[in-house]
Amino acid sequence: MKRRHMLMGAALGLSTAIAGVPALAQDGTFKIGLILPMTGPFASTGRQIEAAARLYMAQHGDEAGGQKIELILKDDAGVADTTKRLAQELIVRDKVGALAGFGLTPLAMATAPLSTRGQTPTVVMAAATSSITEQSPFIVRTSYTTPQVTSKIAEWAASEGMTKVVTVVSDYGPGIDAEKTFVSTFGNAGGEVTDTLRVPLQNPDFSPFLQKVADAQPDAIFVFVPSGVGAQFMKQYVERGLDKSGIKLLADGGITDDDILNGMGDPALAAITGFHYSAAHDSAKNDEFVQAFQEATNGMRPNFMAVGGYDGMHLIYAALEETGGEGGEAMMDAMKGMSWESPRGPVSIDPETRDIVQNVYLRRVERQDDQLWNIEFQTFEAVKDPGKTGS
Amino acid sequence: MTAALQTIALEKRFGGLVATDKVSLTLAHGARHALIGPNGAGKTTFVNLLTGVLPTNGGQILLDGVDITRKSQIQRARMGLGRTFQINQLFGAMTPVESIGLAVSERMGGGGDFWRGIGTRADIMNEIAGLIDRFRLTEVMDQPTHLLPYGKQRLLEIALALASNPRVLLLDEPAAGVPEAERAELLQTLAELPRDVSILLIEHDMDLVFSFADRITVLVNGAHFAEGSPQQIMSDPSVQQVYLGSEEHA
Amino acid sequence: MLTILIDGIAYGMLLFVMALGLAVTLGLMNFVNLAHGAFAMIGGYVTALAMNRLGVPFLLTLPFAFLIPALVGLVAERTLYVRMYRRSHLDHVLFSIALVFMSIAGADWLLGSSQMLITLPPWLQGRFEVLGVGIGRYRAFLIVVCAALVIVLQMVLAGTRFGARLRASVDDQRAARGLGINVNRIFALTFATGSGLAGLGGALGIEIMGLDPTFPLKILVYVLIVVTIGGTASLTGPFLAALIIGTADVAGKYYVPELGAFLIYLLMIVLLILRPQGLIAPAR
Amino acid sequence: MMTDTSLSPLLASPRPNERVSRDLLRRGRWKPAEFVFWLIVAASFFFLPDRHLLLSEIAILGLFALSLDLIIGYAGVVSLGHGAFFGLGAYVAGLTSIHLTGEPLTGLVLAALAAGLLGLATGPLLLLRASDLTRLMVTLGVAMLVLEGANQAAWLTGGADGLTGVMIDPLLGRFEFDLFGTTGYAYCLIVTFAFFLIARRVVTSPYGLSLRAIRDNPLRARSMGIPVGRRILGLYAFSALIAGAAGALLTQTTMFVSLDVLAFHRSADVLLILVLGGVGYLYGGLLGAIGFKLLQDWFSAITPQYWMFWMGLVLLVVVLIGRENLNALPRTLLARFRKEGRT
Repeated sequence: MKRRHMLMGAALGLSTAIAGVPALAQDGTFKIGLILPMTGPFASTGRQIEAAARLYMAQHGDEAGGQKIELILKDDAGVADTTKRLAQELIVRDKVGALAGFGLTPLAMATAPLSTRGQTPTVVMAAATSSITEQSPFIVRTSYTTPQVTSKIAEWAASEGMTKVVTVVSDYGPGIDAEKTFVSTFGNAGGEVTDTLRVPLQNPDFSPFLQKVADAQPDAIFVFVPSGVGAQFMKQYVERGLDKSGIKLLADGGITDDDILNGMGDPALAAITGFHYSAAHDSAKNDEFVQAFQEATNGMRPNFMAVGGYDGMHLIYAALEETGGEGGEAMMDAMKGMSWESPRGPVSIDPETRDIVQNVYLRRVERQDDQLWNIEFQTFEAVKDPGKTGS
Repeated sequence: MTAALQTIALEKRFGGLVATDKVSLTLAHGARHALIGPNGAGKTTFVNLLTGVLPTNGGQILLDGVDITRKSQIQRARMGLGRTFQINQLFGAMTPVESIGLAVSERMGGGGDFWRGIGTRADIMNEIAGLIDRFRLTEVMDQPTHLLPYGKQRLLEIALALASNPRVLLLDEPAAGVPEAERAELLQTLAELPRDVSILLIEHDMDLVFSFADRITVLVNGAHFAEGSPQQIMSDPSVQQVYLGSEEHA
Repeated sequence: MLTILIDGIAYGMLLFVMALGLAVTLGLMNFVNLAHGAFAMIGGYVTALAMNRLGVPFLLTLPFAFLIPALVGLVAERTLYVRMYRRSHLDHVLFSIALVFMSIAGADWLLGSSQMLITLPPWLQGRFEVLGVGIGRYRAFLIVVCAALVIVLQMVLAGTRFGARLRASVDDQRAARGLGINVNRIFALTFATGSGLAGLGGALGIEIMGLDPTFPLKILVYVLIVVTIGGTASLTGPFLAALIIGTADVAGKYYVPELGAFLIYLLMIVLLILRPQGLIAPAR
Repeated sequence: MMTDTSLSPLLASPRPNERVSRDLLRRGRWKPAEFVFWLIVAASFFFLPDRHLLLSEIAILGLFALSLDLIIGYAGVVSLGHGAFFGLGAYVAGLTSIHLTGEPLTGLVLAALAAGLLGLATGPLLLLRASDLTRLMVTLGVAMLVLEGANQAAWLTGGADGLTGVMIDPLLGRFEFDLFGTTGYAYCLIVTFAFFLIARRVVTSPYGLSLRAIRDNPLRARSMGIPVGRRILGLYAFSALIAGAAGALLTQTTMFVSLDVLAFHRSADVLLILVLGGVGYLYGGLLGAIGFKLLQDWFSAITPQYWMFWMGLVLLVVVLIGRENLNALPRTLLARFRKEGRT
């Protein structure tokens, strides 16, 4: 008897709760659930984004569109089912108005169905696989996509007269994305990729792959490895004397991650990278951002993750200002087509794909004031994600 | 008529050391046969060869006429060769009921049943109750084995061997270490073992050997030394010299 | 071809130096110390910090990369590990994983979660050619240093009183105690040395494997593989195992990249099926 | 002539076999604490409606740890590769929903069977005469091979991006998997409880008794004719089957599979959790999962960056004090309380 009552009570409670989804908090606070890998191998991603998000709030106050902003930080340690559970809890328990973060592709992929079901705007601040934004109409991205950057590197390489390139990528989603993009773009531009090498993700030693490159003697290699192991790669590249053998090192900018670039030393000077952000980007907006970031974090240099987090917060703030927090769909509509001046340069949100449209820069590492910086020397303006525009 | 257990020129070497030197031994059906010999005579090695703990280097072992020389320990046990151990090999954390229940279940084909609880098959329960009774374990049946008095543990050791319903039973020094107070109970139980089980007793204790066995084989330096009825062995001067003589020093 | 071999040997040597302490702990006290990598991490950070913040030359930092983890190991052994020896293996696992957790979070808190990088002195950068075979200077340096270590260790084990006592204790702890050997002290010293060696390995490995707070977990599997394949009965076993794993890993990635990460696990399983007790099994 | 009194209790009872039977059944009988445990678990469903997602995760992890307990606690075989079965189950459940049917129970059964088969196939590796360490590493190796396999077979598994498009139909055609995780939690609870019951029956069956015997004294077990290898293998496959079911639960409640399900940390975590909860009494995995996850949730809410430190500290203290002492703590306290009450 008692049990039946309990069941009834629970059922009643549930149905009322379900009816309230997605219940935005009524008391005028807008909660943002920030899910990041704060521990584990990708912890540095989490640190950069968290610091940037907090910096944005410190600079712009905790109010937007008449709502008080509250940031709830969760650690998923880079494990997809944890991300999904945290996102779900944030939606149903904390009634967040937006989700943000997502350090790795599978983490965003796992969460996508929830964004749709909960009609919760979801800002991807780091993960870079092209297809993420196709998983849910409520996903928007402020980082970059691998094809976006890689295609421009390939175009540039072809324009510089390189004809023979070997690709070396980490054997995971973004790496394979990069490989495919490079092979097709470079091929279309008349070049030839003679070998495609895939390095296991759990690989502490690149030497066998570099030996293959040395044997193949291409004009250049194109490299995509997760930020963090890039340093090892370049050191071993130089150790093997590949820099002096005339084989150019082209890479996605993750390899000369601003966060650790200074520690890489001279080997980093060998790299020519394409990317959407450099801490050395020459603009007043960026100078201010870098300075404030370093002050807030005890000298940590902001990298592309940080700028993704910073712009992600800006996007949420701006959408709130525009809609006053009327709900997920309204916010998404507001975000589409939005454009603003970011520390990385002018950016906008593609209204079709909800992906970021931004400049891609080619950079060289240079030593200035006894520090290493990624110095931009060529700009491709307003690049869309070619993964979706089909170009 | 075939013998219950027979070895033909059984041999075992450890490196250069010959531990079992072409031993041929015949255990008749229903026999109460004792295997004796001074320390280091190779009695334990011999038992280990019979039961398959050690592989042989030569010779044959026949169980009821069937060659089991290459069979595994488990196969031999299933074919009806039971044994007790010189040093108790019991399940310390289990109770006598559980230990015996396990052995009986295995024999009666219920050991691999995973879908029913223990203690639900009446035929098995009757069998267990009979063994508990026969081995005088009733009052300690539900206590963990490692807490039992040594004499009871020794009884359980034999009960476990008998629970598998062997045709041939090897008793490896069953009375070793049993305190005087519990000895009578043990000897009585041994005397009451079913007659249709053929028994090979490996023993040091001459009182037990002469009261129990109807035939005795003497093993010296791994080789068959003498064999005969208790009277013959007792009166054999060479046996007295190598075996009983050395026993006095011990 | 030879270049690949030399790369593999250098990698294997590095693994050996890191794994040695674990092998000894396991062989001597039958203790499964999964926190071994934490000591390697300490060594790595000692070198990285000394170079980057204090400007100490690379070579000079190495003694400290040995001494500091050794000291930490000694303290940890006397205060914590010593309470665990009589426990079950599963308790060892729980205990040492707890230490790994704490060391990871601790390193993260103290030093941040980013990769820690060092710049080698110029004479260790680049490579030289011998008979047409290109050899990385640093790899040659690794081989020389590690080989020297192996020789010294072998000499200590075979030729000194301490070595004899250590071997006696590994063989039969109870007998060794009976002979009046202070096994506890031997163990404390050995543990400290093992931790120190791990630290040295961590310092030497920054250039090859990188260094960040998750380092203890990253190398754990590799080190365990070396110890398991090699067995704990001797120095030779893990040494051979490390060389085999090192060269197989490097050569495998070069010749059969599609097998990539499969190779060392396959190799490990096959070797363990063939020799479940390790390459050099305990004489028993 | 032996009219010893020791015979009388048995002879006095009209049916001596009844006492034997009662005695044997005693171990399988439910104890009050067990009822309390499951009542609390059931109550969690009704009283913690907003924690159903976390609770589902705990139930899945608990079931996974339970499966590991079967082989470590009952067969005495340590494993650092149980994640292989969990992961296989997760992928099979995911693929079933994409290519075959979204009906959850079908996926659950197929996943469990697939994992059980893998257990049967890889189990013989564990029967080598080998040390615990060798077994740990062989199982780890198998798990890593499965992980690499899944990574390489990106056309089937989605590789490192994860398997998307998993859609699960309403349970029994009626209960939709809702955003609150309520259906999911009920589903996880029922499946976990059902497997617990089966596992409990197995360990209290003659089969389970023979496994206890094998662990206690393998020499004697062999001499009794118990087929040691086959018994261990059977339990290993059963354990793998349960792990596969746990994996399927994860897929079906999260509707996503990624390589994480096969990762090393999955196998290591579950071992840690089981050891924390204690091996060999079936509840260790469940209690460990509850304790570990709640602590983790609590610590990481306080400090998302450094929760591992506090977690490690708690584990360290637990292991230093000794689990036995901790388990005995309530009893000691109770005893002291009673004593004081009496005086």
